[in-house]
Amino acid sequence: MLDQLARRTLGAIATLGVVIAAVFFATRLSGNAADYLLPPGIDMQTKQLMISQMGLDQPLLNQFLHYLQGLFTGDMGNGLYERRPVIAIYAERLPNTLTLFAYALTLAVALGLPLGLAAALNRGNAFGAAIMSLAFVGYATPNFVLAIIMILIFSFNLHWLPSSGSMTPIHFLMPAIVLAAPMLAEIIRFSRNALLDVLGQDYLRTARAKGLPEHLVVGKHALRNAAIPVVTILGLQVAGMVGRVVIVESVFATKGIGDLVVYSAIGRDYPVLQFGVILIALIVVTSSLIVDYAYAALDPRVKVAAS
Amino acid sequence: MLKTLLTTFALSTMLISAATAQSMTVGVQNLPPWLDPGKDFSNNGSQIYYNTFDPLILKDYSQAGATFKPGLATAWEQLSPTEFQVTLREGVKFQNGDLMTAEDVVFSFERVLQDMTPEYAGIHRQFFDNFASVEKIDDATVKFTTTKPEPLFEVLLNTSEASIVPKNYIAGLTGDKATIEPSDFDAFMLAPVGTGPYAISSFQPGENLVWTRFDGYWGDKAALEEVTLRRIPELATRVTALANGEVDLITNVPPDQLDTIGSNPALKVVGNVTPLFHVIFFNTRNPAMANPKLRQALGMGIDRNLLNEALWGNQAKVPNTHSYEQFGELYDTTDQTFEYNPEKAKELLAEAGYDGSVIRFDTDPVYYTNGLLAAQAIQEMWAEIGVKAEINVTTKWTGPDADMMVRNWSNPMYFADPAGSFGVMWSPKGSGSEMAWTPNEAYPALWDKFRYSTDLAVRKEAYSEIMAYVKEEMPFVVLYQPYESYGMRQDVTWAPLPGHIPYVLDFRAGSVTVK
Amino acid sequence: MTELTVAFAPPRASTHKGKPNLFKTLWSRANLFTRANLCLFALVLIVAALAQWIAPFDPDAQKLLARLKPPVGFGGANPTYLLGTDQLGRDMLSRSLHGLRLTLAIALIGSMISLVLGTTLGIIAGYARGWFGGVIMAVVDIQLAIPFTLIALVVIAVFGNSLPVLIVTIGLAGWEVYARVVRAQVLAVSRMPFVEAAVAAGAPHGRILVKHILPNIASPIIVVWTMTFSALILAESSLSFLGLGVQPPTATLGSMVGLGRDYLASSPWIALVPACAIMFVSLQVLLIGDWLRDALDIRLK
Amino acid sequence: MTALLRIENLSISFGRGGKTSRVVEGLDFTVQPGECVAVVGESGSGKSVTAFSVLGLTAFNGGTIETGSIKFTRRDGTVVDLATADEKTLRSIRGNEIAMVFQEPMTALNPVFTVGEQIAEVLRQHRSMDRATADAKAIELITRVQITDPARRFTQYPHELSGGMRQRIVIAMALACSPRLLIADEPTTALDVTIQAQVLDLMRDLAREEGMALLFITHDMGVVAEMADRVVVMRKGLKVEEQPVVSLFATPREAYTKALLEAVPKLGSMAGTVGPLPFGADPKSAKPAPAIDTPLLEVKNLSTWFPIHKGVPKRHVGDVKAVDDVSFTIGQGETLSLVGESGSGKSTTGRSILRLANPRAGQVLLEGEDILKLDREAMRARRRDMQIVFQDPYAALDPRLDAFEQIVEPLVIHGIDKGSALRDRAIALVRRVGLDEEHLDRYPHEFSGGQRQRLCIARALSLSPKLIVADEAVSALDVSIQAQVVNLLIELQQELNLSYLFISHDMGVVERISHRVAVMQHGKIVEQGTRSQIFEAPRQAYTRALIAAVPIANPIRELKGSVTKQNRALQPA
Repeated sequence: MLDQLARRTLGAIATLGVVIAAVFFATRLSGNAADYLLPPGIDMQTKQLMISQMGLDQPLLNQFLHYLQGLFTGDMGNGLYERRPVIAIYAERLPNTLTLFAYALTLAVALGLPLGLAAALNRGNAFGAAIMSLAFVGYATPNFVLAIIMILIFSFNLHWLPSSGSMTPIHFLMPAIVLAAPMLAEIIRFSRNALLDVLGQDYLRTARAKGLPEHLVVGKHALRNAAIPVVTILGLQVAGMVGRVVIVESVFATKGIGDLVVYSAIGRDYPVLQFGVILIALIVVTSSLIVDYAYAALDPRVKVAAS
Repeated sequence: MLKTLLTTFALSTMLISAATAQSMTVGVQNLPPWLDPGKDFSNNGSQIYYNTFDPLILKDYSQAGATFKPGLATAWEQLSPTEFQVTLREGVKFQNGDLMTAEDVVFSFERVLQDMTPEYAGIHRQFFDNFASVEKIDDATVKFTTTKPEPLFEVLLNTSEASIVPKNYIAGLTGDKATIEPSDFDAFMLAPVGTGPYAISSFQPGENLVWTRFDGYWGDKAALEEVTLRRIPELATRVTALANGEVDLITNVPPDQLDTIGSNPALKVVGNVTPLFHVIFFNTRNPAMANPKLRQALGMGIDRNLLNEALWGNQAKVPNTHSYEQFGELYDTTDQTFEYNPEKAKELLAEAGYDGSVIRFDTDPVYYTNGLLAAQAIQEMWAEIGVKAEINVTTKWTGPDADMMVRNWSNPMYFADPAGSFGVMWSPKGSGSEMAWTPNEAYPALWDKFRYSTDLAVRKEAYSEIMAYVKEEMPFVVLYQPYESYGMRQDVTWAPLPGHIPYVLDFRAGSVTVK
Repeated sequence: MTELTVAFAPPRASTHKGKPNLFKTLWSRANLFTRANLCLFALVLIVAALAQWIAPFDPDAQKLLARLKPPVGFGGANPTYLLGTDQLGRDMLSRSLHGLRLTLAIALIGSMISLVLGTTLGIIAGYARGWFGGVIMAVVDIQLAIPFTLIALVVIAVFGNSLPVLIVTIGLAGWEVYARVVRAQVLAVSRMPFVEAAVAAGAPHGRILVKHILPNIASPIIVVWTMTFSALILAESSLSFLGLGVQPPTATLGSMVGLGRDYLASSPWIALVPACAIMFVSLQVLLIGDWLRDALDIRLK
Repeated sequence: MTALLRIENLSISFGRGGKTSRVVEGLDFTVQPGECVAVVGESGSGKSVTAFSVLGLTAFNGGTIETGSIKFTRRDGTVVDLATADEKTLRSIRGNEIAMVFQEPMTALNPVFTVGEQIAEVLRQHRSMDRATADAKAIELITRVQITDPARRFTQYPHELSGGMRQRIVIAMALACSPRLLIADEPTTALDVTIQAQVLDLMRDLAREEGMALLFITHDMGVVAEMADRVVVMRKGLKVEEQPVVSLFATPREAYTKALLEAVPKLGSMAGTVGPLPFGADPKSAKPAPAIDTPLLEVKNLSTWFPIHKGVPKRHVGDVKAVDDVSFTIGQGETLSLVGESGSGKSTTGRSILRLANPRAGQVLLEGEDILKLDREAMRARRRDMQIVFQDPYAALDPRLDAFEQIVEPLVIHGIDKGSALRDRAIALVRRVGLDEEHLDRYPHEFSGGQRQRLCIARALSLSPKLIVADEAVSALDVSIQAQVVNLLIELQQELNLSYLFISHDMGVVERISHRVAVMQHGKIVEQGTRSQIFEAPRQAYTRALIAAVPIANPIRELKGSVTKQNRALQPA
């Protein structure tokens, strides 16, 4: 099993390697930075000078080697737009995004599991149906619509919550809810189905035949088993969350990396974009590795599937 | 339980509410990624510089016309058509405590005139092309020399690009503390220091900026102890932050949202017609757009008044020609360069032999307020005269592309003279001409006559001639001067001043009060 | 089999003889709610298909002086415009109908692209295995590590922003889900004795794939399809939010919401009408998917 | 004496709304303290449902007790009706006074908790022990069910234990609170025959030591004979008859019971016959295998290894020698049985011969031609001569194809027959395996297990093969169905001169169907010979153990169970 985890880890590193190369060439394919990040109407001469100052007139291979060299020396260059070290830019923003992820993940798990459980145990009645409807609505709403509507309700009309920024934990509440919504829906659906699966298993019959009270049968024997498949989807959820965080951070004006990455992509700020994508890939790959390890820890039977 | 929760929320909301009599928080649509007045003429940057930097010559910004006032220079004198001498104010301190000297003034201009970075070189070409040298006469006197006669010394020394920066501070930022290196300029962009009433005490590029009152300011002390700018790009969020008391003032409120804010008794909207034109311009070098008659037809096909009525609630200003009120004597209201005449447009189209082929209209999705809407409306209007247009929304600056046909753009007033708006774009070396328009051989001479003549009447006449030529050539169409609105709490008294270039957030003494 | 198993899971088999009619079987396993939902969805499809005949106005025709009219029933409404007008005075109802049609078309074609691509690659990875299968699964991992938004940005940047590019981009968004599910299913099915029996009878690979494996993995594919379908509708709206959606004035539900979101506080119908349509349609598809999964009794990993 | 358990007029139904079906109907029987009552019946007889109702778990299974009572005398002498008792009372009885051992030890234990925890849990629940005491007692119980190294086993998870050990753990769990009644629901069906013998042995001894009553649910008459004092025979929810075990076997009253007993393969009943013999046939009618000079199939030194990879990157560190240097021959019209326990390599041998697994060495000569050397096309053509029938008739048929398509698929693949000729051939085939023409249009789910296996046989027959590999082909079937299918196979062989490689762990069936027998252990053939050589004079201890472990369907043997005890030493615990 250790072998398989090690192989998974190597695979993850290989994935990162491919991402590192792919992001470099894909960004260069996507257009010239100078066409996007210089102010409209800048004169041609200045533009040419800027291009050469940004090093974009170098042969692609030289740029790539320089970029690789930077990766190993930890010097990812300066942002073309902000003109300061990319690392510094991300250092300012990463904590906010990670905090947001942590809140959203906690929220989704802390609410999703009990709700999924309740939905499974109330299968077929109105309460169960209400939970599932909630889950489906959370899943079907475009998240920027949800975000703006929440802002209008809780900040604009009710004045309960701050609309934007990342100053205090309370500022993270709405972004975390929006970020968590589809994930919450997924966890509710998944944990419900997992639990329903588990509830039909022989070992629960055994547990009942032992005379265990229902709270132990469900709370101990069923939940632990149902948690295992739920854990496996968390990894994918982190990937989805990274995709959504872009929109959430933009709407709530959270100083995070999602917002930054998208604007750097739109503005073709290569160094920022490159490092951002690598960082995101690192987050996704690491989280799916963590999930694999957690899976191995939770399920004594597991042999981590080599994919 | 719920009650406790609500109390917590309410409490937190109160905590984040920034408005006290001495401080203010502003929600802006965008913040610049770096700050250096000598490099920058962007809309984002324009918001910032005036509070932190001073030019040599100030002016009375409360009126549109030009009434110059002493700034870092207490007096100035045109020695000859090509020489200009200023007397420096004594005892002026930079926000880092350094005393401003003649060396600082010389350096501030030299970094531009000597093209120390590509951007300085750009400013050099667009603003100070005529400047040959700047020299220190004595500790209190600096002399400027130009190649050709310069009628615009005061105007140019009043620009934000001509702000004075501390030489020693910049030199000491990186590397050798005594010499100027390119990295010093990079470092300065993140920790800028000027002589203005507000020091920038915190700056996170593109995200937020904090101004703290500079107690050593030479003039009237700043109106507020502290001003925080926060970037809130999403409109609904920005409006909500205002309504929710998280910020006291917001920028970039589109006309359609005025009611939302205005109907809230705690809030109000203030705005002005800003010295900036939304334009569309044609790539005259693209064979499809080469016929001036086609361009004239397209210009005549746009019902600018209808755009103003529908999209701007009639608050924008539809000018006859490329001219701003701020030009003073040179303000022209008589030339009718642009007009709506669909019948004539159809005739012209026929004459031009337009074959119904598709014209691609490039537009940025968000950069210009109502830009995308206007593009779609123009598309419809052109359909009325029989022109088929297709909208291409792109964040790429397609201006110089060979296959570009039509694109929206803005022509801001960088300084209060036709040379500072029309000139920057459409002079023989202007960026618009460079990209998309090849004027005839007579044009440079005509331009020079306008630009360097010291006789106002000659300049005025020359400008009229230029506009007549533009009407014939139609390389661009001015749509309107947008009405720029700001939302704020009732207890904030602030308004954009007509003497400023667009977007300036002027929080100096007398410009703002917070109850 | 002991009777216990029988008691736990009474055979679902229909008792009628002959070829089981899949639709009939499924319909019989649908409750009233699901049946109503299916009918409604059919109605949505019909309405969308007939958009150009049903819509009262040209969806792109502007009336600049009749902008931002609220839907009928609200103050200031113009009865000509049932659902009001948008920021350029275009009829919301007509735009929504056309938007619905285009949105469904994009999601449909996009999901077909990801279905075909993902299923093909999943089958190759699951059936042929070997290094090529490994490469496919590695690409899946890579795709998972880069958010879709960024992939979309690059694709649209390189190939320009047009409807076909948009559809292909959207199609790229879901293929990896199919690839994963299909591979797992193919691995499971190809180990089933009935496949071995076919091998033992001398069946060539093509026959085994077409006759035995494909029909047996069809159900999970359909269920994944319903799941990605609504995800694609949402993806399209996200792209519109970022300004990467269809080019105006063409309307999709997503672009209507994306461009109308600034009006949520002042003229909420502009964004809410299409937003509700998105929610409604994706909800319907999700519910249909959930029902199909139960009815076809599929466990998806 | 008051009965420990008295079931009266018990009816249980399943299903909801209009579609309820009675699974148990008006059942009466009693269990006296210390007595072992066996409930016997085939699939669908309602015996397991009855067992669950005694634990008060009917509702959890989705059933409803319609009528009747289940009176249980508790330790304190009070009598509770388990059919109507409240959940709290039931919970205090479950695992405490009535415990249960389940059929499937693989799934009866929770995979994510250690076995020790799962035993200790019962003690904590019913005996209010603290954690340390409960753990100590649990280790004691593990020792009690004769598992070596109990302290280590205590910390292991179910998947780390063998099936037999898991079942012992379940028994330990059931014994934890010294219940008065132990219900065992097919506790050994899923186990290898040798393990089955040990587990039965253990249960009987423990019941005797504890003075526990046993309610034993089974379909296996051999097990009944070994375990029961009294037998209740059930069929389709109804009690067919009830008798003490000895008189039931001697004088069954009902025809159903008689048929059931007759279908049970009785080890040793074939002594003196020469060839395979259908169930119920006259022993004299058995025919010896036709003598043929050249064998149909010759397997020479066949080895199939599965590589074990370890490390990063994967290194080949060894092999599982599933089939290791195996040689045998099968003549035309002959049945060679391959016997052994799970994991001995029997199935892999069969699959290797058909090239469903890839042998690494050896030869498989079919009529003298080494099929392992054939290229893809030649192999495809050669497959006509060899077919396979699998164990699980549910998985062996494609659920998406109707019977006709399943049966004719081999014909279509090889381009034999088209159109109506295909149909005619299919009709002939289904008729031959005892089904009707109308069955052709049905889908697998519309067939019973036995019918499906007939379909599989029809499919295998469609190409008129010379050899059929029957891989545990009757193991999953009810005993009466099993007998029918075995009879069909024997008939077909005699009629079509087929050869069988009959893979099975069931010595009773093997004795009936084989001409010759090969015994496999750890991938090797340890002994082979004619049926009588193997069954009447086995040379290897392993073979003897296999034979001895088979429960004898004869209750009047002296010292019940003593036969099996000697075999324990052969198996690692």
